[in-house]
Amino acid sequence: MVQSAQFAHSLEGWFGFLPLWGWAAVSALLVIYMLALPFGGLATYIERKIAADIQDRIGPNRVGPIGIFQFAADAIKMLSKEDFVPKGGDRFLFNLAPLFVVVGSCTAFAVLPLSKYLIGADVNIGVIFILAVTTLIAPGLLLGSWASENKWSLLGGLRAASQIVSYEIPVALSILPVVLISGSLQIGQIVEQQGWTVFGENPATYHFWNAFHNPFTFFSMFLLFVGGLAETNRIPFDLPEAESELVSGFNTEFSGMRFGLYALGEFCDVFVMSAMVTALYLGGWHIPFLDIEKLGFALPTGLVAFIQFHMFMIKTLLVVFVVMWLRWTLPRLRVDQLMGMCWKGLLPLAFFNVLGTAVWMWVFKGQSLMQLLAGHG
Amino acid sequence: MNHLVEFSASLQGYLAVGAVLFSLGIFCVLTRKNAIGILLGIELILNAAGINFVAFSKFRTGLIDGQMVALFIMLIAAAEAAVALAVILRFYRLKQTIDADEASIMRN
Amino acid sequence: METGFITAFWFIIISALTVPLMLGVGYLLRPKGKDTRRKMTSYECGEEPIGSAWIKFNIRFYIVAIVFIIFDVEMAAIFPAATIFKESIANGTVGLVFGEIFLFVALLLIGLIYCWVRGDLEWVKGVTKFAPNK
Amino acid sequence: MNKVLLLAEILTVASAFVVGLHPNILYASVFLLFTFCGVAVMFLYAGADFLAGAQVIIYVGGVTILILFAIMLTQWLYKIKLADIRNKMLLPGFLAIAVGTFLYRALHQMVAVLPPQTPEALEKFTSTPKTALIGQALLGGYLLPFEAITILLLGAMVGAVWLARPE
Repeated sequence: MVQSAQFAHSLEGWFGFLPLWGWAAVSALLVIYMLALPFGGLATYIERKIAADIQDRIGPNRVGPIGIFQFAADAIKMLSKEDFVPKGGDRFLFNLAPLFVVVGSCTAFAVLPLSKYLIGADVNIGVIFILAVTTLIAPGLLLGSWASENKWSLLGGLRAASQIVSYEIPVALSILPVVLISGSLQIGQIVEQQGWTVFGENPATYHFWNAFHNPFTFFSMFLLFVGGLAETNRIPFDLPEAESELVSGFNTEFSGMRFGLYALGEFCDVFVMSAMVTALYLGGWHIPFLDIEKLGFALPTGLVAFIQFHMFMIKTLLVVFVVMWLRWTLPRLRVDQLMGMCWKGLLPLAFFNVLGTAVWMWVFKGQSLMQLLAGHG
Repeated sequence: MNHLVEFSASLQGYLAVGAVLFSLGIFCVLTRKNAIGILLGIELILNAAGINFVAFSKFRTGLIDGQMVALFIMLIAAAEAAVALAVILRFYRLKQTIDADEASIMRN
Repeated sequence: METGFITAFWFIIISALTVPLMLGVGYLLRPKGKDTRRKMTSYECGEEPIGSAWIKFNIRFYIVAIVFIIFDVEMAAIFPAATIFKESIANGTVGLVFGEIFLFVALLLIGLIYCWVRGDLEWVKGVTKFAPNK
Repeated sequence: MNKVLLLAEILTVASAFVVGLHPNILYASVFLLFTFCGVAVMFLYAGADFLAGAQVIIYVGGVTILILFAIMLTQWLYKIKLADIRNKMLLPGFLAIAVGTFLYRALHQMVAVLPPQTPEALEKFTSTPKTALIGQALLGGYLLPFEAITILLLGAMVGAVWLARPE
């Protein structure tokens, strides 16, 4: 099995001239400023455009061709807004809260497998790294809402925190089947094993996408997706910022760029969750039924990285599209339904999936459905 | 500066941080009147113990056992926090305060 | 592994610096309005805020957090066992690992069922108010 | 590279001082969060990668949230009593410093007793992934403690929920 290379290693191999830690910094800069933040900005535009399409409207169309520069206009507007901290609030915590949210969601980009050669940090606790880093968001929202000294904010923040922490359990337990299957927490390895090629022989480690490994993982994927929706406060789980009840929820008092940072963090989190679904269950950078590294002739790694990156982005953006699409399809849950769904619905199901996957692995000696169908493994 | 960097990466550095955390934890437990404040101190103490276990596991034994103990400390600390905060809540409902000095029903 | 964590630190540092950077750019661009008293009050749909916003909230949030932390711990503790599950199939100790995971999950499910049956997971039912101040 | 570790240790100690000394309990708990993160980085450098992740998940994601909820629930006393009134600082301070110094000295003796590792061994220990090793240990020598912990967790959950349940 070809060892996957991290972004910094790839950059060093292609360009040289900087020490490794320098390339590490460059890769972090590239991923955050070329992927995370632009996505956060563009997502607001895309969301409005999708909303407009679904509701048969035109949507933003003034700034640039088909309104594509709307996000830049939004950014300028937010930057030039007057800054203010509510009088009775806690200024220190008020300033600290966006930091938690942004760090929590942007740092998770470090372990996203953009391509086999472009993983920012392919750490050997990759999955746990994402779970750990994204937990920072919950205290951030809670403290921010507390510091606002606003009743809407506090209620929204409490809802957000308890919702995020509750749904973290089903999310983690939906990741567990993948860990059982691949025997590793390293995301690069997890994705690598999900390859499948119809040209030539499959390596023994390949077992196609984890979503189709067995019936339990198929359900697990949906659990992860639903849990991710709740973790990122998306409809139908957007109670923390429910406009009709709480004005704007935990970010009521956040205006200007502070609000912008909150929104940015939220959209980055949506991307991270979608990327997790993609990487853990939908084969990550792999093109279905085709492994461009096993074609029989070697492509330059730059080109491979390019193709894989686009494959990964296509899949992830499709998941993001589903997230946005759901917003205009489903009604909002009530808070008791929300908690009931987590503890009485998703959690037992997630346990069931974990045990089911373990049984499948035991009975079929770790072979996936595809391997059984193909008659080898 | 180099000296300090070297010290920080040595066993002594870890022990020093652990000792400082432990002292502050004890100080916190002894001086806070607030029951939650006492819990904060206990968390500090447990973390200090965890640091020492992990540091000895790396720098002296080279075995995983230190980390295992640190993991168990972590698991028990979380369970302890859950129970302690439930007790604090109960106490709050009983007395409308969480001042630890008020918890003196058993004294007489 | 080392490179990975160095990069991860850079991610933390750069994303942490992004916040003051953006707020700083905003500071340069934005108008410096006067802080009138009325403007600085917290937003309550145009009404004057009554009382402190730090209100008493539903105790259910707290109970959910308590149940959550136990499951959180459980989830963190089950990952190492899950990691060696695949290789245990190869070396024949799979029964032990499966039994371990099963027992762990089963015991916590008992706890969950207890909370469920006793109605601790219900959001609305059985909530009684307790007055903090007589 | 070790500068990150130094930074983390400074963060840990500085925020631990805030936890110990700040009169406002909310700030103390926020800085406790920073202490936890700093300790996680220290774990990382001591080769405990899984433990670092678990530290953040359990402490930052779990314990801190729970403490914040508790503070916010009992915040009637926020302005009055949560700003802890502490008149007796001298004796506890002295005691804490004495205990800390004693522990450091005692452990320092231990440092001399146990043989140090070679730099290569340290390097090897740090770069080995620990998750699988911990898993094996949990199913090997630590099987019984692990099961005991499971039962403890069950008991803690039932007990804590019973205590917190509104009557």
